[in-house]
This record gives sequence, structure tokens and C-alpha cells, in this order.
Amino acid sequence: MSRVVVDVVLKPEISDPQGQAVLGALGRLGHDSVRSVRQGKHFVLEVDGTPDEAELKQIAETLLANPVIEDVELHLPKD
Amino acid sequence: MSRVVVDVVLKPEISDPQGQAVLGALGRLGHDSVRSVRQGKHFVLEVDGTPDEAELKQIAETLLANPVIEDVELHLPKD
Amino acid sequence: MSIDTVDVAAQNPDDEQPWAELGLKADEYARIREILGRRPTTAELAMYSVMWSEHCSYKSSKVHLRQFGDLPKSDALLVGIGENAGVVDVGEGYAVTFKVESHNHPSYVEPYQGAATGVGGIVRDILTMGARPIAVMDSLRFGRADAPDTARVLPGVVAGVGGYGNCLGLPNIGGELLFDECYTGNPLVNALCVGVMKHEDVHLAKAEGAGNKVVLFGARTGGDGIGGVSVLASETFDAEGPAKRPAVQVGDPFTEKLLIEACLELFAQDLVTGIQDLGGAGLSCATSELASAGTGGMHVDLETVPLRDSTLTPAEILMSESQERMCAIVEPGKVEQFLAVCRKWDVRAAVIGEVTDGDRLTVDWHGERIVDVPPRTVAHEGPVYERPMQRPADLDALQADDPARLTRPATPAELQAHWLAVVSSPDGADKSWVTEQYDRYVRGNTVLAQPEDAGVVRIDEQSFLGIALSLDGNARFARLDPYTGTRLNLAEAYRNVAATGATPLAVTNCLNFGSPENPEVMWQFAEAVRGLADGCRELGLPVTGGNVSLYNQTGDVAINPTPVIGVLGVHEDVRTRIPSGWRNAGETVLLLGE
Amino acid sequence: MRIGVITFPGSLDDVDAARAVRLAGGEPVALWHGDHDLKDVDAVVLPGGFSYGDYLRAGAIAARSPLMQDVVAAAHGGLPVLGICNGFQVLCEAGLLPGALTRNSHLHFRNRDQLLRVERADTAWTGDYADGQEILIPVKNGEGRYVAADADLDRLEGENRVVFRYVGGNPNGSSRDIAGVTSENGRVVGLMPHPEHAVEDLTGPSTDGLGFFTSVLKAVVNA
Ligand SMILES: Nc1ncnc2c1ncn2[C@@H]1O[C@H](COP(=O)(O)OP(=O)(O)O)[C@@H](O)[C@H]1O
Repeated sequence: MSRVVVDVVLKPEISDPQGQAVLGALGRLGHDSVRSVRQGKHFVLEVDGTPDEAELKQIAETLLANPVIEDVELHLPKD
Repeated sequence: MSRVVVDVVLKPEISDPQGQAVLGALGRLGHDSVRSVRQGKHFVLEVDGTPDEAELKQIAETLLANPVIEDVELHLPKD
Repeated sequence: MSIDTVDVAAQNPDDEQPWAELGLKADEYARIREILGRRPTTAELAMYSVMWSEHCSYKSSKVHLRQFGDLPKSDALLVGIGENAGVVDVGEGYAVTFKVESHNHPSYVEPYQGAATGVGGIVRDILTMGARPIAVMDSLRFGRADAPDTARVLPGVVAGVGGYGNCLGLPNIGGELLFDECYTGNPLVNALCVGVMKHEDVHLAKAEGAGNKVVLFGARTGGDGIGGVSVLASETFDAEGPAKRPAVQVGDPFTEKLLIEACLELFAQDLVTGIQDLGGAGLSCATSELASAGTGGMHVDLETVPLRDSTLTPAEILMSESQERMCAIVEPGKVEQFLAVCRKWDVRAAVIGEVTDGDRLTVDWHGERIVDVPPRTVAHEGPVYERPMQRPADLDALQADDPARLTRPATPAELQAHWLAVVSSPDGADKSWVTEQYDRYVRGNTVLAQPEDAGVVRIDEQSFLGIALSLDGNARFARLDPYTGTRLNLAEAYRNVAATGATPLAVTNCLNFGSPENPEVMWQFAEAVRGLADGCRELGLPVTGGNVSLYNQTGDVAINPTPVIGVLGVHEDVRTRIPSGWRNAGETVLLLGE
Repeated sequence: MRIGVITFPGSLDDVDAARAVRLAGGEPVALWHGDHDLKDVDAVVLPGGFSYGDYLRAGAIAARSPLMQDVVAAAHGGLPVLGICNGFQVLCEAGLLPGALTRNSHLHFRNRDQLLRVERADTAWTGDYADGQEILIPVKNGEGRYVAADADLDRLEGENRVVFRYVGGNPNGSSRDIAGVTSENGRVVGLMPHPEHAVEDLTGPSTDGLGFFTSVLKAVVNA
């Protein structure tokens, strides 16, 4: 069983109101050193056997993210 | 400016309907090798100067997550 | 791991048991030993402790609530107090069921999920009666509008009420949002659900017919919310926040929506003999209540329960409050069809036991007997307390502090200042920033909703038969005089329903009070119940059910006594409903009453 | 005239959509997401709701259901398809309509009565309106902010594929006030607001929504 992590983030040109809201809250709490916040999704998959990179890439790019607005990062276990 | 990543995931004993929904979809699409999916949040913060680990830890644990149901992982830039 | 079986318990009568940690009192533990004639097993102790908690057993409130049962019989009442929710005849063969319930403490700990699972719980109560849920309402109270804690709790609660209800496709047709210092650290989140069915579709929570199967369906059982009921709802938070941190559950409205559709199909195909939802106290509650209300006993093989976490102990499985689960009694010949309906809706289902001839509830774990109890002693014959009561020492002074002592505005500028103070109060201000977060259109039958005084919903598209509902509380009145204040509360809800043109038919209520161990709080509680019972007698309405939430206090300061009262009315033709507000210029304005 | 209404797990406004079809004079036909069967309908409505809880992205999982493969094929062949709210999200996720719908800019679910301007009265679903007509129908969503890359938005506008715009306030932060768009052939339309909730005076803010359903009945006859 191996553990695969997929992070999905909005493309830079798409505005991110959730990240904006967190940034606003940080400012009000006095955490002024934080300059920007973007919020995305973090998936942890448990996969049987050796992960098939091509299959996982397809899952990440077509199901876990919508390529119209999102970018993905696939993290396979280091062997 | 440095880049700090915070991943927020539900505690293992808390049910994760989002992950369940993804797992169900993967099964229907024939991706049988995926055994479990957990869905969390992925924050990317841009921080001025050298990140203050204690401050970021506090931000992560009190603002970005609710410790009653969630765990956090803080990733500071490696120097 | 060695299992504490009934035999082990009999052979080792003197083993130390953590009854106090589980919230039981010494005499309660002694009574359990007396009932069983031995010490309870670990699993039995778990069951008794959650079922005998204040939240599940109503041990402090029961003696007072009896007054509701003594109200004169109403012809409209088809099912009264004691079931998951009361059922009222609204004509044309339709029956309506409605109930309000609190989720105060979980909403303080995790506002979004606490409020969301509160909606989920009350919806399952309504579904359990055999009805299709058709609308929800919510009554919310927070500390001062500008308090930091309100800023933490309120947005999450509102989003949670909306998030769950919207995702279930239930229109939100009204409620309340009020602020008062006394709710800082103990907000109130009360949710109401109403459902409709035909008379013949009423289902009850009882296990009958030896050989019938017990089916658990819905979400899998996990380690979340174990003992939540006994701990969270039956204990005071200290000044630093929650005294303990049992896991709060994450709601899954999508699974609940599937559960609703699956249940309605199961009812329609006549596949269910008895049914109970799993709420507080989870399987402990569902199995003991079904067996207790039935004619025989019940046997459960606990290892057949579908688990999300394989490391759970049998006691934890019995106590888990995982959401979105139901338990049904099904004739053996119908089990296959039952499971097929569940498969269609992607709802997990498992046969976990059967109804037996005897009068015991037995539970096995991989063949070893871990529970063997008379179910009534768990579900319906818990402890009952006549708690001491005392009129609050400050009440005379409070009542004497008459508004007549206030100086009246003498100049137009003063009058203007008073007027501005009143209209800018958060209690009186426009609430659309909250109600816009709720879907009021879904299902296409909402005739009146926010900001009207009562919600009105059509239930028959041909005849235009419909219902009106209002949910109201006034804790300041109740604090000044719980008896009269509660009567006034009832009158307000009644007027709100009547003002739409509906005929009021029945009452539900959620009684939010401080600690019953405080004699002054107990007095307030008793007076409020007496006021509600007397008021219902005068208006000729039955109380069909409700909920009691005690231990609402921060430190040792109790909230103001807060009865929240729901009144249901019927419209023979919703097209004749009367909206509030003056619609057309030139209309005559009349003032009725004194 | 048979108008199919698809039920996905988590669909909510399917009863409302069927009622609207009926009030417009059509015959609503229930379609099930898991079947490969369009039951010979003349047009299809994807109703509002939270298919699969909208847990991943609104509409993402439903877009991959068996029946959607048939809908996509039939739509390419000219079958009129209307996606309302969650249905619009499903159509975007399935690639039948351009762009994507994301979290509202104010982060709240919002339910209000909304004015829309009909920008194109020549699609299969808007024939009974006039160009530029303003209609009042409810909007209710948490993820209704229409987004696409600027170049794509320019192209969409250039091809005149914006069918509705919000007027008098944009309820969710949608780019260029876009409330609904259409396919190149004008047969597939998606919008966030809910015409099926504005078909009776008793329960809606107007009856302005009925025109969607009467329009498609004529479009089918004339096709
Ligand atoms: N304040 C109240 N007024 C009337 N009935 C009440 C009140 N509180 C509880 N009840 C009724 O007591 C019965 C026992 O409640 P219980 O079985 O614990 O249900 P639940 O846990 O679903 O509230 C229910 O029928 C409930 O409606």
C-alpha cells in the first residue's frame, strides 16, 4: 500500500476569495508578515501496490482538478 | 519572501464524506487500485522575511484548522 | 484484547469500573447492579451510562413533562409524546409530524458541523415517523452581536444550518436570531423539521415479530462522537471552554439525502415493520428503544456492524454517535428487497440481528455474550429525579425594577435617539444577511417564508391544502417570570400562525435551561413547563413532543430560561394566506385587541 | 412533447423542474443518472441540487455518470439541453459548455430574487423572450461564480454566447456579470438562476421562468 498526495490549487489568474478571506483575518489578528494566502485542496490516496504514475496523473488532472481553473501537483512516494 | 505550505486534514477518526465521494467516483470509473481517499485543505502562504515558526504554527492550529476535528502539517521552506 | 463478557462479569463481581467517568452517580451504578444481579459488563455499562444521561433519560425533567401528557385529548393528534415526533391529522388523509431539537453544545465546539449535524438529527427524527421531510426552521441565540465569540460562532452556525438543509433540499421557512450577553460561551442552536405523509404511512419505533431482522443502514460506524450525548449535552462548560473534547462529528448531508430517498421508497414498498434513527447514544439507544417499545426481545451480533475504524471496541461501537444511520425491523422474506432498495440509492445496509421471543436485549461479539439486559431498564426506566427547586433570590428585585422608572424622552432629539437605538438593535434589525444563506424555494411549495412571521407550505398541489409554522422564544420574559413568560411565548407563536390565516393545531417545544442541579434553574424549568401546559389547555392545543436541553451555562452562570415554542397550523387553501406588511396604498389600518 | 428531467444522487430541484415542464404543457419524463437510457425524450433538463454532495467540485462527479455520456452525444446531435444551477455546473464539467463555476466571491450561499437580462432570444430555451428583456427569477447557490480565462471570455462574448447577465447586482462575483451561456449551436443552455422556481404566482417571485419551458416546446416542434 502506498500513499500518494495530490495538491490542487487555483490557477494564478483565477481569484481566490477563500484565500483572500484568510489573509484578511490574519491582518486583523496582527499577523502582518503574511503577504498572500491561496487556498487549495489536499488529497491523500492510499493505493494498492506500486502506484501507476500515468493512471494517477490522469486521475489528478481529470477528476481531482478541473483544468479550466486549477493546477495539480502529484506527489508519489519516494522510493 | 518565503513560501509556507499548510495542509489541513481531518483527524483519522472523523468521517470524511468528501474523500468518500471521490473514492466512490474512482471506483465507478474503474480505478480499483485506490483504496482510500481523504480530502483536506492546502494553504500556500507568502511570508515576508524569515518565517517565524512559532507564529505560523499558531496560525495553522488556531485559524486554518479547528483542532477539535482537524490535524495540521506545517511545511516551512528548507534552507 | 480480552472481552468483558457476561460470564466474566458474573465471575469477577468486584472489578473496578469507571462509572463515575462515564457520568453515572453512585446510586445509579448501584441500581444497574441490582437490575442485572451482577456488575455490568463494559459494554452494558456503556449502554446504561449513555442512556441514563440527562440528554437521553430526561431524568430531571420527566416529572414535569408529564403535564403535557395530561392535557385534554385532541382529535387531531394521531401520535403523541413518546415517539420520535408527534403526528397531527391535517385533513384530506394527510398527517404532519414536526419537532424541534437543540444542538447547543456541539455548535459551540465546532460551529459549522455542530449546527449541521443538529439539522441532520432532527430531519432523521421526522423521517423515522414515515414522513417526507418538507421544511426546516432554526432558532438561534448568541452572545452580544459585537462579542469576539459571536464572531467565531455565528457565521459557522448559520453556514452549517444552511449547508446541511440546503444540501438536503429542504426549504428553510423561518426561525429566530437573537443576541444576549447570557449566551456568550453557550449559544443556542435549535432546529425544527416538519414532514408530511398519509395517515396509513405512519411508522413507529418498535421491534415486533420474533424472527424479524434488525437492519442497520446508512453511514458506517466510526469513532466520532463517542459518548457525545452524555458528555457534551449533559455537562457544563467551564470558563476556558469545553471541559472535555469528545470528537464532534462531521455531517454528510449527501448521505442523509440518499437515506431519505431510500427510506421513502422502503416505506412505499411496505418493507419496514419498525424503524428508529440513530442519534444521541447511537446503537445503544436504537436497539434498546426498539426492543423496549416492542413485544419481545432482540439479539444483535455486534461484529456485523459495518465499521469505518476496525479498532473500535464493542463498547465504543454501542456508544458511537456517527451520523446518518438508521435501524429498521424487517420481515425475513422482505430483507432481499430491502437491501435492493438500499443498493439503488448507494446506501450501505447490513443485517445485524433479529427480534426474539424473550424479553431480553442480548448482544454478542464474535459469539461471546457481552450484553444481556432487560431493554426497558435501559430505554424507558432510567432514573427519575425530583430535583429541589427554589424561586430565584433575585427575582423580586428584578420584577420590582419596573420600566416606569426610566425617564421618558422629553424632546424630539431624545425621542429620535430612542427610536434609533431601537431600530438599530441587532435583535430588531433586518436578518436577510442570514436568511439569504438558506434556500427557501426548493421543492416549489413555499408560500410564505422569511421575513414573514410564520412559514407557510403547500402540501397538496391539487387542493392547495397547506400548513403554517412559527418558532418563537422570549427569554427575557421567561427570566422575569417563567410561568407567564412561557405563556406569552406560546401566545406569540400562536398569533404568528393565526395571523397568516391558519388554524393552529399543535405545539412542539425545546426547553433550553441551565443546570438542573441548581434549584433556582429547576424552579424556572418547572414554572415554564406549567406555563406551557396551562397555556396549551386554554388554547385547546396538544403538545406533540419536544426536547429538553439542560446544563446551558458558562461557569456557574446559567443562560436566561429559554423555552422555544413551535406552533403548527393548517390552511385549507394556502391561496388565502395573508402575508404581513402593508401592500397597497390607501388600505385601511385597523388595530385589534386592547 | 417529452422533456426528460435527470435525477442524480443529490439532485433536489428535479420535482420543481418536472412541475415547470407540466405547467408549460409538456410531459416530464424522469431519467435516472445510472441508466444508459434517454427514453426518446425531445429535450433534457439537468436540475439544481448538490449531486454527490458537491463535495469534490460542484457537478464534477455527476458529469461522469453513465447517462451523461448519452446526453453529451445527443447534445452534439442537436438535442436541446438545459442545465440549471447544479445542472449548469455538470454541463461545464462535462465539457458541453465553456468555463467553470467556483465558490461565490463572498463565500456564502446566497438565495435571492434576481433580475436577469436575456441577451439572446434565439436559443432553444429562450425563444419566448425578447432580446434585452429583463426577467425576475430566484438565484440560490454557493458556487455560482462563473469564471474563465480572459481570452476565453472575450471569445465567448465575441461569439455572442452569453445568454443571460445579472442586472441590478451580481449575486456571486461572476466574471462580466455572466449568469448563463450557450453552446455554439444555441441548443445547450446553462444558467445559475432557477427558472423552475418562478412558474407560479403562489410560490415564486414571478412567473417569468415559464418561458424557458414553453420556448423549448416550440423549438422542438420547429426543429
Ligand atoms: N419539552 C418537551 N415537551 C414535550 N415532549 C418532550 C419534551 N422533551 C422531550 N419530549 C418528548 O419526550 C420523548 C422522549 O424523547 P427521546 O426519546 O429522548 O427523543 P429524542 O432523543 O429524539 O429527543 C420524545 O417523544 C420527545 O418528543
